[in-house]
Amino acid sequence: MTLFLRRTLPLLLTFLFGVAFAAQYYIPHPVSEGALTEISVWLRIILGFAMILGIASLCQVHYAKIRTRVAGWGYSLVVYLSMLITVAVGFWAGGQETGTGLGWVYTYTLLALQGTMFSLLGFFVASAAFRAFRARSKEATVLLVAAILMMFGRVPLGEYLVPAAGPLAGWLLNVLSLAARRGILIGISLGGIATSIKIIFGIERSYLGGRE
Amino acid sequence: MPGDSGGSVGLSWRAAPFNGPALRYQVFFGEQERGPYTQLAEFPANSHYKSDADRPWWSWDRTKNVHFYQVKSTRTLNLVNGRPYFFKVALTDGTQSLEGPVRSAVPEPNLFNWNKANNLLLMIVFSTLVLISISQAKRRPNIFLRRIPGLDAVEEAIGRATEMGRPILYLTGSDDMSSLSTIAATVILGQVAKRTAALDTQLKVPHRDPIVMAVCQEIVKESYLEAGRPDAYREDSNFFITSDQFSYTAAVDGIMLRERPAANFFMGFYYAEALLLAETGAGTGAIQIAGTDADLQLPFFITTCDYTLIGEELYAASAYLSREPVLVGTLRGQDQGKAFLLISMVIGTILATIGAFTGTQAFVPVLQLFRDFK
Amino acid sequence: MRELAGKLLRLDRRAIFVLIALATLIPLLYPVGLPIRVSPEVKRVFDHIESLPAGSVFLLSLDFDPASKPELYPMAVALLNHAFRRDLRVVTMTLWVTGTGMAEKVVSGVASEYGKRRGLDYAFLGYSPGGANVIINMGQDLNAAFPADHYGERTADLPVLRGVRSLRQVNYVVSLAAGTPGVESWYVYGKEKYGFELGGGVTAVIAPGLYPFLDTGQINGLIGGLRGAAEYEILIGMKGKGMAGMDAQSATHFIIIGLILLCNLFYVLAPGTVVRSFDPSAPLRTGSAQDRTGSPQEGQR
Amino acid sequence: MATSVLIGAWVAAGLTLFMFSFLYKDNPFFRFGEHLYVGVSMGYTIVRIHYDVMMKSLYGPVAQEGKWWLLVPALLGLLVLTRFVPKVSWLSRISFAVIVGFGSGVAIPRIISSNILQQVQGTLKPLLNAGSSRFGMAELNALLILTGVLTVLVYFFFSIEHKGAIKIAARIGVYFLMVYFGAAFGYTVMARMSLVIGRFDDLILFASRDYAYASLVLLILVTLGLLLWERGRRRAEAVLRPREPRRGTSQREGVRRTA
Repeated sequence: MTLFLRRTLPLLLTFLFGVAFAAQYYIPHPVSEGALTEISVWLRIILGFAMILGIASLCQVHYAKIRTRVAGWGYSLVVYLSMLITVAVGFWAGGQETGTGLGWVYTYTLLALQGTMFSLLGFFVASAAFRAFRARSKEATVLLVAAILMMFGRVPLGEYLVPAAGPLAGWLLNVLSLAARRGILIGISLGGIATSIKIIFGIERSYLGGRE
Repeated sequence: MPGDSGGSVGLSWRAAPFNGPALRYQVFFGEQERGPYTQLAEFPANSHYKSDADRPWWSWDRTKNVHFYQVKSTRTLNLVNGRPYFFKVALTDGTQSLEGPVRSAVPEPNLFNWNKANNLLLMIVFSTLVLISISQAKRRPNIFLRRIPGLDAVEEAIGRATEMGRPILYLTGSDDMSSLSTIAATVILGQVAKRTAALDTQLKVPHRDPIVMAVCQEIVKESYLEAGRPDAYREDSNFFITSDQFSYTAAVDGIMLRERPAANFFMGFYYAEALLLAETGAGTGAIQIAGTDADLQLPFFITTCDYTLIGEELYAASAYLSREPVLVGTLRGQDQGKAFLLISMVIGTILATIGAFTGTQAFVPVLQLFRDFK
Repeated sequence: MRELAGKLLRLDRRAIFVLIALATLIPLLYPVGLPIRVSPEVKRVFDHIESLPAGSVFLLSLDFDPASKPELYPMAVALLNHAFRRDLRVVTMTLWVTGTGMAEKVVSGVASEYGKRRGLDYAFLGYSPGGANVIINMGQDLNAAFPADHYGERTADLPVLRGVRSLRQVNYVVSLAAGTPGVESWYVYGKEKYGFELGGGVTAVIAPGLYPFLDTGQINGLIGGLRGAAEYEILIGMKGKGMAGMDAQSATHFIIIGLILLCNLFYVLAPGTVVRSFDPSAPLRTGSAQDRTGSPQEGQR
Repeated sequence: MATSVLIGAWVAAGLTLFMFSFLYKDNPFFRFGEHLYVGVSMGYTIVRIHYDVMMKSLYGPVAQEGKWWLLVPALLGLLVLTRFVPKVSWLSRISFAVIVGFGSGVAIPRIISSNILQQVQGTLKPLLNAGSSRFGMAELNALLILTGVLTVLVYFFFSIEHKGAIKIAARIGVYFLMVYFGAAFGYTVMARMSLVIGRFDDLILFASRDYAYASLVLLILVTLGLLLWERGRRRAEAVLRPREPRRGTSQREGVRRTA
């Protein structure tokens, strides 16, 4: 019985859910559309509960740091405090964001931090380009030329200096690079389908861990 | 109306023998047979042919000289499934009009969308190919596989980390457990963990999704067990940071700079954080191996990592690392699928060219097999 | 020479960061206004506003949040400038609750520059929940969708809205959108039914997806990304954030291109450089240890 | 200006500068910002999950609308939590199975639709036209796209040895891939630069008189702080150095020769 619960039941569920939701795509009936919406709510609820695992893990990692007083344990305290304060403010505001403390926290800390972290990409794009774009082989040269043409053609100054740069960049993007992207996508899709099939038929089961 | 979820009615009628651009059709609708009728549409008599509809030949009669109009639910007109409605069509030249008979129709939801039959057919073909290849591979396991350079480097990277006494950082991507990329990444994690267990190297796997974390804990534990080193397994090698994209990125960047892992693995699906992670890692001098099917992020991994598994290679990687016949067979199946599509595209292009050159419609049915109908 | 080449190749990446920061900051503070070609889809929005007689009703919906501010905020400024200059009756609102504060700031800011009075020359209706449903509501009864404006005054009493009972009396609507609800919602739930003219302004990511709408005339014009904003600023003869941003874009792009070219020049000069031919075993390897710039803590190597 | 806005501007400007200091190197300001970010984002997620998922999607529908079947995902969620109890932790597999099964099932037809059918359909274009030009720009593009797709696909063949014609095709495929990677990289630069512009815009705004010169003051403070920190660190290192020579790079290059 436990063997059934431990191994057969999970595999059976995977099979049933896999087949059902593959079939769902071909069934236009409202019931089938409804099932898809319903299950996405289900996944959110499951994730909601699972988040407790995540919170526990986060707290554990930082608790261990504080307890053993490893270098920089004070920062772990920052994590704890900022998390608790945000939760407290959030519940105080009843989850509402307009004109509440939660809205303030969101606008002035989260948005600022997120925007800045995201904008670091602008700098990293430059340094990655500088390091990687070197004509060290024929392939790397092609990479380099394509990138430069693209950058040149995308800004007003480039287009002003060489009027053909804009259309050329567009052609590069819509023809040559589109072709490669299509090839990659078709390849990915076959790999994805094969993986899905293996999972549905229980051939690939490592995600279940354990072999009992 | 075939292939819909109900809430609409398709009207078709034979064209009048005296069609012309000056004549116009009017479509009327009524909730009762006696009326009142309201006009829904009016269009020139030489338009709205049934053959104009963008539908495949296998689910749609494409004969000429039949007019077609689809009545859909809108905000003002609500067609309820299972209830009869009444329609009539009139032909008018502006002064006179000729009314057709009243017809009733009941909107019904369908159980199968025949427009998508080619999709289903492809799914069956590919599934069969994969399953057959797997069973063949089980019988004859020695299939040739070309090298994937990034995978040779996996061993090297782990070896180097061991030599330097530094940890290995492994990321499983930003998607949740239902994404195929994540599943592929966790499978590769299992193989990497086996090596780290054997060499006694520290493995660090920071997570964004608690369920992926739980699954990875199982997988890593299992790998250590298989490698005969359950004692070396640490529950905290998989840990959770936060589900938020950029705070996760900031924290992982921090780990890279402070704990200086000797090797970074970026497997799975990534969004904009790809470059933030890989460029920081490149700055620390770690060996970096990426594998992703996020086509938009590939350029950034290519430029910042030592090795990158491109797209499909991510799925193939687990087969290479384990050499299990099942997985190798899958690759064989994928290759056959690719060959099939490749040949189809060559033949399809030739047919399309002949079609455009001679103006014949003869090949349209073949080409429609490879079209995506909704 | 060779030494210099080697040094440049190992350039600390923080030097690049400084260059990028300067190339962004300087044009933002002192915009040059490099020439930009105005695309027809932006021109059509401009032309339409230009063709409206003074006193026409112009509705601007700011459907974005602070995350898309860099691209859409300059558009809002340019459009408001144009509308106030043309003495249109300007009605503004937002469908994104997170964008309310920002929208209020830009509207009242530009209005005060032109000495326009709230309620008399312009209105900010604020946010109303319901997404696309708000548009349907507005089409039926504007006062029902927004009983009061953002500041709590009854919309029915606002002089600027005199004679405007629903979207039917609005002459031109522009939605500046960073997603859904946005331009598409305004088309599907508004224009199709209530027959006003509609224009759109969107982020560069969304713009390509809206070109089909432009072709079919579902929207009469489209302003795409920071570049679109800059083009609009050119049309109204204003040196704003969009143009400054485009200058910064040009500057950073050219710095990156320049660095890459320079670095490749030196790479050829540097000792031990061989242009490798194709090596199938490692076709995509691009980094090797000797090319790594120093990491912050291993800077002096 | 409201006090909360003024304080907010100072906090936002400060945190922005803290995160930017990462470009210099890892430092206490960045570490503080990073940990604060993790804490706040986790706290925010907890609040959102409580209100949007637990209350709005679960409690509300079950208690008020009587949608009892939503208790099933709640049960599956609880099963995930059995991982806290090693003895019954295998129960969590049931939930994993549902998630993974759903994901694989949903994926197949959609992948076929968008990644196979739509891509193949876009490739099947006539290479000659019936018009007078026979072979124009559109046809050339169609030919190039077809060549690119085919050769890239050949590159991805795993079970065929790359030699002879296959090798040539795969190599052309590699060139197409390189064009794609280069062009996609160059294309993205612009979008990324707008992000920098956006942040700088905010900093410039906060540097104005209205915000009491927040960014300027904070910039000076952070720079001073970094200088002090560097000095302190140098001193500490000077004490440590004789005992612990740094040898990271040379050792690394030794290993790298095998690469």
